[in-house]
Amino acid sequence: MILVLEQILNGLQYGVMLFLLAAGLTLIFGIMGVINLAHGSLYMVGAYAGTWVAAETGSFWLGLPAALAAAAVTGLAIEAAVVRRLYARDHLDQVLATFALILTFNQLIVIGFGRQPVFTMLPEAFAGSIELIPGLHYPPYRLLIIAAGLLVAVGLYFLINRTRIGMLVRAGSTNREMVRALGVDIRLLYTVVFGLGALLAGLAGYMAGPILAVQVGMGEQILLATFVVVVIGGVGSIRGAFVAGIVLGIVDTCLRAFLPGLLRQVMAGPEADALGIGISSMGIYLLMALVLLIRPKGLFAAGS
Amino acid sequence: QDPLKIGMITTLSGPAGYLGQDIRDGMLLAIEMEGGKLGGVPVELVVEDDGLKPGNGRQIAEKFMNDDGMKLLTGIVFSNVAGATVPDIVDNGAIYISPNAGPSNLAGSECHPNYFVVSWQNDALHEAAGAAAKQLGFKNAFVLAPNYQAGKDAITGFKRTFGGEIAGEIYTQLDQTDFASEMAQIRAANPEVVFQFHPGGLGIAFLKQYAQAGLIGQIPMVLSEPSTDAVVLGAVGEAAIGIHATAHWNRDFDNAANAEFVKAWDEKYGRPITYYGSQGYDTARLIASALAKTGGLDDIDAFREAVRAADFESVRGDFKFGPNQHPVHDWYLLDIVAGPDGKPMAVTKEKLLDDYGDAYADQCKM
Amino acid sequence: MSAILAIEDLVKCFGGLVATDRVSLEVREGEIHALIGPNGAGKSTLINQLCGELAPDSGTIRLAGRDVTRVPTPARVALGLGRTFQITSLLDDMSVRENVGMAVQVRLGHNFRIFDAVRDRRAVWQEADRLIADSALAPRAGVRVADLSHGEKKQLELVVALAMKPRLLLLDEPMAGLGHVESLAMIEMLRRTRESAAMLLVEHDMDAVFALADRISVLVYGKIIATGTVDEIRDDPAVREAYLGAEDELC
Amino acid sequence: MRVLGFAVLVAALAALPFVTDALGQAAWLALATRILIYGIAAASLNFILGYGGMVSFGHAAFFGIGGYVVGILFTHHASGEPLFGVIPGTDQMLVTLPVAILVAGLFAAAIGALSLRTGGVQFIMITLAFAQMLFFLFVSLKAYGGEDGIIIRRTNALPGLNMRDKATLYWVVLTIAVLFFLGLRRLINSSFGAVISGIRQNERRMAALGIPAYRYKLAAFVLSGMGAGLAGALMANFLRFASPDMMHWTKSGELMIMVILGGVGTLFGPFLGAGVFLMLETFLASWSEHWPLALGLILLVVVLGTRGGIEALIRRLSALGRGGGQ
Amino acid sequence: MLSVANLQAAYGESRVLFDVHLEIADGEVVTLMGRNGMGKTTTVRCIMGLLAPQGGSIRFEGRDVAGLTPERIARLGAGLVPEGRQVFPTLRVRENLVATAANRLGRADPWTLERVYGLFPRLKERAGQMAGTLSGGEQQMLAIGRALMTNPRLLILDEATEGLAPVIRREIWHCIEHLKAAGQSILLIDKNLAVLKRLADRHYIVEKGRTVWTGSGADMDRDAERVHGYVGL
Ligand SMILES: Nc1ncnc2c1ncn2[C@@H]1O[C@H](COP(=O)(O)OP(=O)(O)OP(=O)(O)O)[C@@H](O)[C@H]1O
Ligand SMILES: Nc1ncnc2c1ncn2[C@@H]1O[C@H](COP(=O)(O)OP(=O)(O)OP(=O)(O)O)[C@@H](O)[C@H]1O
Ligand SMILES: [Mg+2]
Ligand SMILES: [Mg+2]
Repeated sequence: MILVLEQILNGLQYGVMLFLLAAGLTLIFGIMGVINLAHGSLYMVGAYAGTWVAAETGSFWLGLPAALAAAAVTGLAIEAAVVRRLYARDHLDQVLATFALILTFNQLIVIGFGRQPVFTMLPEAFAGSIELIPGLHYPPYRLLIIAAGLLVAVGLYFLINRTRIGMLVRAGSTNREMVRALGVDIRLLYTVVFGLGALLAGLAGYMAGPILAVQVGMGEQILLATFVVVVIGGVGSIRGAFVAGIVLGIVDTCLRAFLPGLLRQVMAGPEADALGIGISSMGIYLLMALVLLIRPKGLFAAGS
Repeated sequence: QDPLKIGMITTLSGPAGYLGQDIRDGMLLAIEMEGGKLGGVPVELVVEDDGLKPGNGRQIAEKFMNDDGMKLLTGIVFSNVAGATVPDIVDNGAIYISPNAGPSNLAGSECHPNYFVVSWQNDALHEAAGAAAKQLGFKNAFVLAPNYQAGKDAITGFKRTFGGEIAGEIYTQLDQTDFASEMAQIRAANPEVVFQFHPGGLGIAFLKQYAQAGLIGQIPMVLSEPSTDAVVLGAVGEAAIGIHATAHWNRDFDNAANAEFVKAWDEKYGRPITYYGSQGYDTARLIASALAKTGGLDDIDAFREAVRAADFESVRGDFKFGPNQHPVHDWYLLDIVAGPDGKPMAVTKEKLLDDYGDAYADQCKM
Repeated sequence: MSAILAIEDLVKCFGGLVATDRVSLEVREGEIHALIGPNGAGKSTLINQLCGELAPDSGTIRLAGRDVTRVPTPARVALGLGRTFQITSLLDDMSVRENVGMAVQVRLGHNFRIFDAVRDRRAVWQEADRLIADSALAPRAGVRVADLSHGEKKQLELVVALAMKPRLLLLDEPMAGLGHVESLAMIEMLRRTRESAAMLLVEHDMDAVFALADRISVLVYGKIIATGTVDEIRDDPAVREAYLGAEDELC
Repeated sequence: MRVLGFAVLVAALAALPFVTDALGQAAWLALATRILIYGIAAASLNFILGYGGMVSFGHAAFFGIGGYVVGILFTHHASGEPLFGVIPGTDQMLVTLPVAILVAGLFAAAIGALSLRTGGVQFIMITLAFAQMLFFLFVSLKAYGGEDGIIIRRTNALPGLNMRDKATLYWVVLTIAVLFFLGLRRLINSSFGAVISGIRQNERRMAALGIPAYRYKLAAFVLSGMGAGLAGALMANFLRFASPDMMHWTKSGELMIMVILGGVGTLFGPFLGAGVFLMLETFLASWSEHWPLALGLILLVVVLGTRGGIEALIRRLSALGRGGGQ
Repeated sequence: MLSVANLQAAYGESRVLFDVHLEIADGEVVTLMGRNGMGKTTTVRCIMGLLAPQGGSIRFEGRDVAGLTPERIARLGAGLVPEGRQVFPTLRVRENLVATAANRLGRADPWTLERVYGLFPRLKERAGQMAGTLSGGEQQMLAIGRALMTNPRLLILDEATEGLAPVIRREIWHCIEHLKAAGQSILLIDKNLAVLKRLADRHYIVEKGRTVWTGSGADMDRDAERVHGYVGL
């Protein structure tokens, strides 16, 4: 029982983590309509910048603003120099341009920080593990991630669905010209939103640092899963990304944890293992294929 | 006289770039220590990045051999690049000496007189870990590896020499970065020891999360070499302290060749040495030993014989080639302890396997 | 006269909104049947159900005697259904000529041929050129559709529909966006077409409706409130109130 | 004029082995072979992506299938054991290529049938998902080398030709590529091609004209998958190696990059894109270890500067040249 | 307030406008007429800054606005109801209205949600619906309401009554009458010539990208033959 509880908590945490990564992407990809493959690069920039400052100052918490600032500034620079010219273009041009950005950023990091993964520190207060209820040990840092994810979710939901900024960004994604003709400086708005998306990517990168490896190319590893979350949730829906992240996190975790065991009850051990492993390792893709076959636009498609 | 060109195809980009970089730097170091020569022959190491793409590796090999007339190639880090590249090299009559990748197909039925491996055969890495767990007296183990061939081979290799009971066996996803679920399962199974094989960044993530789950002091872990190179230890930090590691080389090996190597590396690069660096260095020293005998590559047959003799002082101590021209060498048990600065470092504890070859030598008919 | 289109008790709801509420209607062979009604009455929704883009919740649609209620659009087209879109929907990257040609090509068949050359299908292009020559778009044949003005696109919508040689044409506001002269030309064109096709005409331009229609049905909030001849409808007080408005100088 | 240009291009390509031989740059021949093969794969992808508007992010799956068909048939040929106990292995190119095309087509039919129920971004992701599943499948196929791949000891044989000779192999690939592009041109200009292009522009309109889009899209998807399978089979013959790497999502991405770089929805664009991409990769990598930086910046300049890829750039430049000449 | 002189414009290679003139004084209602494809919408696009003119001048409120961005021009007080509605399909009706709402010129009795709903009760009923699923006429109402909510100095209506039922159309004419009475300047493009003649102070007719006729409604009657040639009245 404790194990089930713990696994669900794990799934929740993993899901929130995925959401944290997907949040910025939804904003840029889902709402602004820009396929930004370089989102992973912003995530990497945040992780490296924050980690570096944390190492220099010896404080996890000083690394945080550095990560946010570095990612946001990089995001603003990318927007001004590259992405701004691509809003009106085909998605495919965006794919090529942001792919080029990935190559560029990865190599810049190599030049700046070397090829070796770097050491990240954990905030003192959140190191180790605590006993939540008797028998249930849990790393408090993961609780911190859950909290951060929930905070971001609420904030973004409010921003996009309840404020004029959100409305204008959504309006702009379908008809930029018209928004401008009604007197709104959409370019400024988009720059700001892009910066915000970048900042969230930086936050995710820095938060992920102590759990994962901070290394060149870390962004691309996570990019696919992030896109999966965005698409399952329904492109353009913050709520969808949140729900999809959590569902994916829990399903994935529980599949891995319990499927082979369950299968072993109905078939021979090795076969059950092989099948269980097979299914769970294709887990997120299977889930996505299933969701899309039943709901071709994802769980919370915009406009329905 | 123009220097002899040696072609190096290696992986420098992407997350695994540091592997190729260290191999290259190890080789360059050996060349520099001899004043731009190997075995008295002036050499030039021509390095190109394969980007971890088999097709690119093949392309580079083609250029090295046909356009630049190179007859000696080396450097490939990954097995799949080797698979696409090595057969073509050896068919062309050139010699390939691997400083890292040692896939089983090339060790067994596809072995070739022109193909040498300096590092190890892939499976041996994990057989050493199994031997270590047995040596340490653990009776039951929980094993984890990614769900792909190398992962399955790792677990098979571990089991082959461990011989104890398996408390649990989990195959993780190939690109999985979050292992919380596995931590919970390990805790629930409460084994005597954990063996896991996750290359590169995944291994770093696994170790960090193992520590954060509070398992590091509770359940010991035995690891094979790729999971505990100096870069991984540096990235994981304190969380790695207390782990049992296995290796065919470690910084503290007490032999003259190694002392010289370590000193030179520290002076030149100042960053931690990985065993990839030592393999690069050994490869260069092996080439040097052969060149010293033949004076060049004009007589390929003589050169091949000279390489096969492995007449050099390896930084890992004993070294000779088995029948499939893969190494026969010793494996050691290491402890990860806190260094003087509090950061983890690997200390050699004892020899595990003596003159150990690999399981594929029988299948090789040369 | 037999009915080419017979609708019975058609219902379509969007959430709580009943967009078509038990609509029954008949379009006879060779007839122009106009459907008028206030904005949001459900006219386009009805058209979309007739052509198969929306599935009705209940009721039946019979086309040329066959029940097509659950049949996909292309199959209905095969039975002789053609339509125009209220908000133009054309092949934007192709020229006017290619748009018309595509309609002819699809009608003539052989669309799975992968090794012929469309450009050499003489029958297709002869017919397309003839259709364009008969329309106001003759001087614009080579222009990309994306470069057409709004009104020109509306004209093209009709030419494309005619190229399909339909037996029943569903027209969703064909006059909207046309200038005065062009409207007159289109009325003329529709008059000529009635020889070959029956029409269900949705239109807010009353001049056009009164000039063309044989019969008129009035749809208000999803319900048909009246069906009759032009004169009957023009004088129906309920229709005046719901749709035409008081006769005053401003119109 | 166009025919003449094409003939000149083919003649120049046919003469390439002599040129590289004379210059002592044999590796260029290998590069040219790879460009031709990737050109076929990219042009196949472009058929659905550029002409049909279906952005498949899983096309490497079919490329990989093509490669594995050659690899698996060769393995069974070498070991003498029939596949599934019934299908004998073979090393005859006249057999392996058609089989590779067929099998890739079957996979494309299955994947397409499911994927085409969605559209837009969802289609991108679902094709990716299926390709990834195949990737994982092949990674865990121990019998065929798993992650390490299959080594194909010898290039497939063609009666009367010495396929070990690199120039011969190049000519074979060139011949197939020329036939492929001629066929593709016919396909694009066919009735079917016109319908596909119409569906890209406006599916709703095509439905109103009487076209059941799904069937046509599926047919196009299958044709495109077959083209990729052909390319994969050739690649396996050229590399004498097939591995899951061939169907990884980054390979799908690379094919897409080639298409976009060259020019989406143009006949030769993808071929140009493959050429430029591979040449940049090869020459930059031999120039500096930091080549990805240079490649990234060059791609960036191209995409921001050309609007429509290299093909569009060339067309504009030649128009300019002609204008200036008058 | 608006004066366009010798305006020239092109889409890519193809010239569309050659010589368009247009003057609108404060509080005036002016129409732009012409057959389909003659350049009316293109003129509007140039005025709004959505298309860069190739020559000529556009002065709005005494400033040269040729080359300014659309948002700058809109902020100077131009409000557009575009041809073909162009509502924001993924926004709700209410959001469409408030997203770009503003009262930059500090109107004393600005247009508010309530006033727009008062004008088009249908919109109030559908307030929570995605604009993309509105009926054609409802979308048209929404586009007008959206432009009004920016409280413009000059309201530009490009075929704003297209697809509206006669009752509604009449209401809009009444509304324009009211606006005119309240001193609102309006540029009208529409095909209901009879109404336009009554409503507007002045008319311009464009033919193949040139202003070919200018005058009042009375002039129109006087010059009936020529006008008929241009617009078929
Ligand atoms: N997908 C949908 N979801 C919710 N409501 C819808 C949807 N589609 C249409 N409606 C509503 O159904 C009603 C009927 O719409 P329809 O487009 O059929 O009207 P119409 O009679 O064609 O009007 P118009 O003359 O203005 O074009 C409208 O109130 C519209 O808002
Ligand atoms: N985006 C475009 N690209 C190229 N040409 C265009 C474009 N839009 C319009 N045109 C052309 O410019 C000319 C003028 O078009 P415009 O839209 O200004 O006409 P209009 O007078 O508004 O006509 P309508 O009454 O049909 O709306 C037309 O010939 C049209 O084909
Ligand atoms: Mg309608
Ligand atoms: Mg217009």
